Amino acid sequence: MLMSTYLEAAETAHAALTRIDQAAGDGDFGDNLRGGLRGVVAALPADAGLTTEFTVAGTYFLDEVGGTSGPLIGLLLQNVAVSLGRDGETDAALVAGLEAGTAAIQRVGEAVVGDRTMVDTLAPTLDDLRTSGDPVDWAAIAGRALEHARATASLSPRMGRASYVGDRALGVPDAGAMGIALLFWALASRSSSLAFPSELASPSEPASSSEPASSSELEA
Amino acid sequence: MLMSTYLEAAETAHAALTRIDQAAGDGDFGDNLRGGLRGVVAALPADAGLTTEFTVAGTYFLDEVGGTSGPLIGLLLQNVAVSLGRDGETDAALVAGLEAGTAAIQRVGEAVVGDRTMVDTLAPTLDDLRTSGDPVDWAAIAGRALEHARATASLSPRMGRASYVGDRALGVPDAGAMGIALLFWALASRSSSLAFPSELASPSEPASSSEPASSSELEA
Amino acid sequence: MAEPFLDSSSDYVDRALAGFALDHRDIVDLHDNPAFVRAKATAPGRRVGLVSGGGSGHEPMHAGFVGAGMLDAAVPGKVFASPHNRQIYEASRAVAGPDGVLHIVKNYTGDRINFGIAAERLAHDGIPVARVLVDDDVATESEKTATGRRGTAATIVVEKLLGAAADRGDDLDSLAKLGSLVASASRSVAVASLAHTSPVTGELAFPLPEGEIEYGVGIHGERAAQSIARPPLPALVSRMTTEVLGKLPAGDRAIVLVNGLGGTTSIELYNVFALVAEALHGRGVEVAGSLVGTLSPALDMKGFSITVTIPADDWIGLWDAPARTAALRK
Amino acid sequence: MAEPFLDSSSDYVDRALAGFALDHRDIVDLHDNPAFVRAKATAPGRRVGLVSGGGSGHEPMHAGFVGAGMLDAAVPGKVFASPHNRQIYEASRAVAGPDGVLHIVKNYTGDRINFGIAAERLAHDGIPVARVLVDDDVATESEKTATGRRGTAATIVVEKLLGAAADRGDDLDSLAKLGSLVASASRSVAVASLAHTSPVTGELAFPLPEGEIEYGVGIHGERAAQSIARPPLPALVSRMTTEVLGKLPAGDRAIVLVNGLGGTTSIELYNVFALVAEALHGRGVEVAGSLVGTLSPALDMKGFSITVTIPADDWIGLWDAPARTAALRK
Ligand SMILES: Nc1ncnc2c1ncn2[C@@H]1O[C@H](COP(=O)(O)OP(=O)(O)O)[C@@H](O)[C@H]1O
Ligand SMILES: Nc1ncnc2c1ncn2[C@@H]1O[C@H](COP(=O)(O)OP(=O)(O)O)[C@@H](O)[C@H]1O
Ligand SMILES: [Mg+2]
Ligand SMILES: [Mg+2]
Ligand SMILES: [Mg+2]
Ligand SMILES: [Mg+2]
Repeated sequence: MLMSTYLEAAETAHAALTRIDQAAGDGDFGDNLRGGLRGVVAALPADAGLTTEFTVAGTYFLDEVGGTSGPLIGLLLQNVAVSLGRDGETDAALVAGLEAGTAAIQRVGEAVVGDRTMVDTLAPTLDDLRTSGDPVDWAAIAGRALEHARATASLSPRMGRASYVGDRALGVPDAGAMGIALLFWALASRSSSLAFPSELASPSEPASSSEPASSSELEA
Repeated sequence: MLMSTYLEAAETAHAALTRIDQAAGDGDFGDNLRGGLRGVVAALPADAGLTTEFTVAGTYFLDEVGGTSGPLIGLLLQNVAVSLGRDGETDAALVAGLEAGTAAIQRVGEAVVGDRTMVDTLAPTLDDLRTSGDPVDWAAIAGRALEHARATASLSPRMGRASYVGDRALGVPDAGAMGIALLFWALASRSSSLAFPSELASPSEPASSSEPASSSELEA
Repeated sequence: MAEPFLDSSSDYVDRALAGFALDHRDIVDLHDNPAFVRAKATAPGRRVGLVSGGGSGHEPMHAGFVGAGMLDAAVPGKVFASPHNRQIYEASRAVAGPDGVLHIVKNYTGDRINFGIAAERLAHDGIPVARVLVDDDVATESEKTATGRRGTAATIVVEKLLGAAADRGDDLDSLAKLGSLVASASRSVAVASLAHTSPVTGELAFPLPEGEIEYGVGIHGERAAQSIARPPLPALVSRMTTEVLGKLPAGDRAIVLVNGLGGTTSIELYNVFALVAEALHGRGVEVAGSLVGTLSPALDMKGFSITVTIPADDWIGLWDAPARTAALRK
Repeated sequence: MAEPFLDSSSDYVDRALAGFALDHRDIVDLHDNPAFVRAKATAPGRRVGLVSGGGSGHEPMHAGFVGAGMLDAAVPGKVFASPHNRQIYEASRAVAGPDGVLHIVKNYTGDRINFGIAAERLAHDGIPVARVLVDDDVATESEKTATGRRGTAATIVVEKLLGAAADRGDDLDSLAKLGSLVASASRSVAVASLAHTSPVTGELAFPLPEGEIEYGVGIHGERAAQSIARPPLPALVSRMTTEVLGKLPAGDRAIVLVNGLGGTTSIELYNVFALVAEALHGRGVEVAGSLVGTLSPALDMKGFSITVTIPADDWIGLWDAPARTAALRK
């Protein structure tokens, strides 16, 4: 199942994602993503189809996952679910859902390309997808997504918590951008066996962030 | 006029009364009594009879004079005015008015004999008056009143501001008690020429208390 | 420390009154010289005018409780000082009903004397007058002095219940009797973790060591008889509730006031209230009426008081009866 | 410093909500998991549910303004933290009218995002939703960042006027348009003389030298851009009033809010209000509506804010229209 694969990726990358979010944020992104996916996989029936997977995952991330990223990823997943449910489980519907989800993330989060957020993975990867033909070459797309995510290391943050550290974030990629690259990695892993991004595969596990994962802690 | 005589006494005694109230209180009694009587005398018409004198004085002390003593003395004066107005300007009416006024002061202030207040002049002097016959020998009464007032020097205070200093008040008489003795001195001065109490006749004038005389400053 | 936002060259109590009267001009009129606050409207059936007052620094008490269903007039003194008898006298004359005036007085020497003098003057004018003395503070119960328990936040319960009783046309004697029953059925206790800031000096009124609280403070910024090591909030509230209940008749319902002493947040006060409700429930007492907020502070002191009234059968009806004042609407 | 009266081992925001709901059980219901406060009654003609929310520590905002005539629901986050989108989403679903839901949102990143996510979810469910953004704080106007002016106490004016407009049956578009007009006609500025006490550390959030005040603070305990030598109160209020008026359209009437930031006394707030009224009067502007009190504090910070709204012709009618909430009755 897609979400199990995504969870495996999040488990493997947990330490690295935590470290990356620590460098420019509060260090809870790894917890938020892994915690969310653990919850999703636990909630999913064994025989769930792709639409069900996205539906359950969308609601779970929207309802239960903390941080700025949790519900934003939830919006992405929910929009994919709507598209698959309406148009069938095709690559075109998947891409249309990712488009709608990215639009929702941008409406809500008001980030544009270059702000150093997950949008810096999503928007250019969608451009790639638009020229990639049908069926999609998911392995190639996953590779491109990872490159886009890595490129955020040269952006200075303007949105969210990372904006407080300014240029001190340079040299490390954005946590949310990398987390979204892992979603494309999981989508590609359905059809081909892909190497795991080496910088995210860290052997030793750091301590989790102590912040509760379910509360939104942006100043309000 | 009675009130002019009382004012002269208060002017002469101002320094001593201030010092006495400083020893066991906040030092404003001299100001309160003198300020009140100045106001009364300024308000009185030249040809005012005794009833009018007490009426105007009562209202003025009740309305305008500060400290605990101001309105209590106002009650005394008002009750005398009522009695004179009802029964005529006789000694009997005067005594009845002083009785009613003392009762009002005790209802309101809840002080009993021995608490070291103006009641320690009023109550025993009323006993003297009851056995003094009609017409009253005001010179004798004024002498007795002064003795009663002086005797408060051996009482430790239990009411009002003075209660805060406890036994440290011993040796000095109560300011209010002395101020009431001066009222009897003024009453006696109508018919005989009386020596002024020596301890209240101080040549040099101390600085006035800086507290505003018209605000009531008891904790509430 | 932070000085208060007050212009010490001005009469800031008078200016505050003017601001209050402008803000609530639909409910009150301000009388000048002498200063008192008077209700614009009162129930047509009311036969007795209700007057309360006391030192300033305890807002909204009392001017905030002037209006239909509660007080007809309130007389404010200077900060922590009794009002002058002339304010009380003239306010009482202005609002006296056909059956006279009832004075609701907190038990403090200055207030007793000044309300007492005003009462003598009213009697002299032929206006019937009676007094209800509120003395709810259990912390001052065992004191050696003859002054008795201080009057604090229970005054608000007395004002509300008597307001409703006055609206139904009760006469002066009945109101005085009811008031003294309500006062007897009401007890309070207060704690503080930081003194108020003196408006005169801009300094804290007293120091308090880290980790300690004053147990049993009053509302004039005076220290309590005891400083205690600060217990966790649930233990503190349980101790306070137990102490207050111990001085009250038994009952299965309560009117509860949780009063902030000034610099206490709403989150703190509602935590206290939730814990009081729990503690009462654990003893079989249910909250039948409540009021939570900064009701009778000591300027900006950090702390709170708990007041419990054990109501007689018909008092809940009086508590819930309509009121339209600046600080309390029903 | 004095630690807050909070039990740090408990969820004190939740316990405060429970206490609030018990105290005001005649006006609100508390929804649990996710937490939101809902009005027990709403006008029959209301076609749009009004929902607001934000971090806790600003009480009575927003739960205190839930009730007939104002908000249908309020969603509280933890202290100074945005509510979770699920709270907003479920509160909105619960109170949506036939014409949907209007979100009244203070301009803070967290609130914008979480209300935005909830709005996406509501749209996904087919529930019409619109948003009014309140951004009244002039102190943040010239900042370089793209975040714009912060939203502060003017939110209460927006909530009151929109509540009354919703009661007369306005549809979603009209309400959204009116809300943005009210927000544009409202500006605020705040000063502080002492930081709030952190509920986590028990310490003051920032130091402030003797004799200085923060000019232009927000309501999350953050420092202002400027510290200034403390002017006498009349000069300070005049400066603040001038600055606020300078950002507003001309008019001869004003709705004025004087808001305590927490540890500010009623005497101080009413002095400020009297001085604002004087300053406005001096410029030919009369106070046509007002609200004075601790309305939108930053926990126990010592300070105050001044909000002025220049009303269009029919807004005074909306301001005076009936409301029955915990913190505001008309
Ligand atoms: N406005 C935004 N729009 C899109 N993505 C954002 C925005 N703000 C932050 N993010 C993403 O969220 C990630 C951080 O997520 P997370 O750690 O869960 O949130 P928080 O910063 O609240 O702790 C960032 O790395 C970034 O990719
Ligand atoms: N309860 C009381 N009953 C009668 N007289 C009192 C009472 N309390 C104080 N006094 C009198 O008032 C006098 C002090 O008056 P004054 O200085 O004007 O008042 P204050 O103490 O308020 O400054 C005392 O010397 C005493 O005689
Ligand atoms: Mg983070
Ligand atoms: Mg976080
Ligand atoms: Mg004195
Ligand atoms: Mg004095």
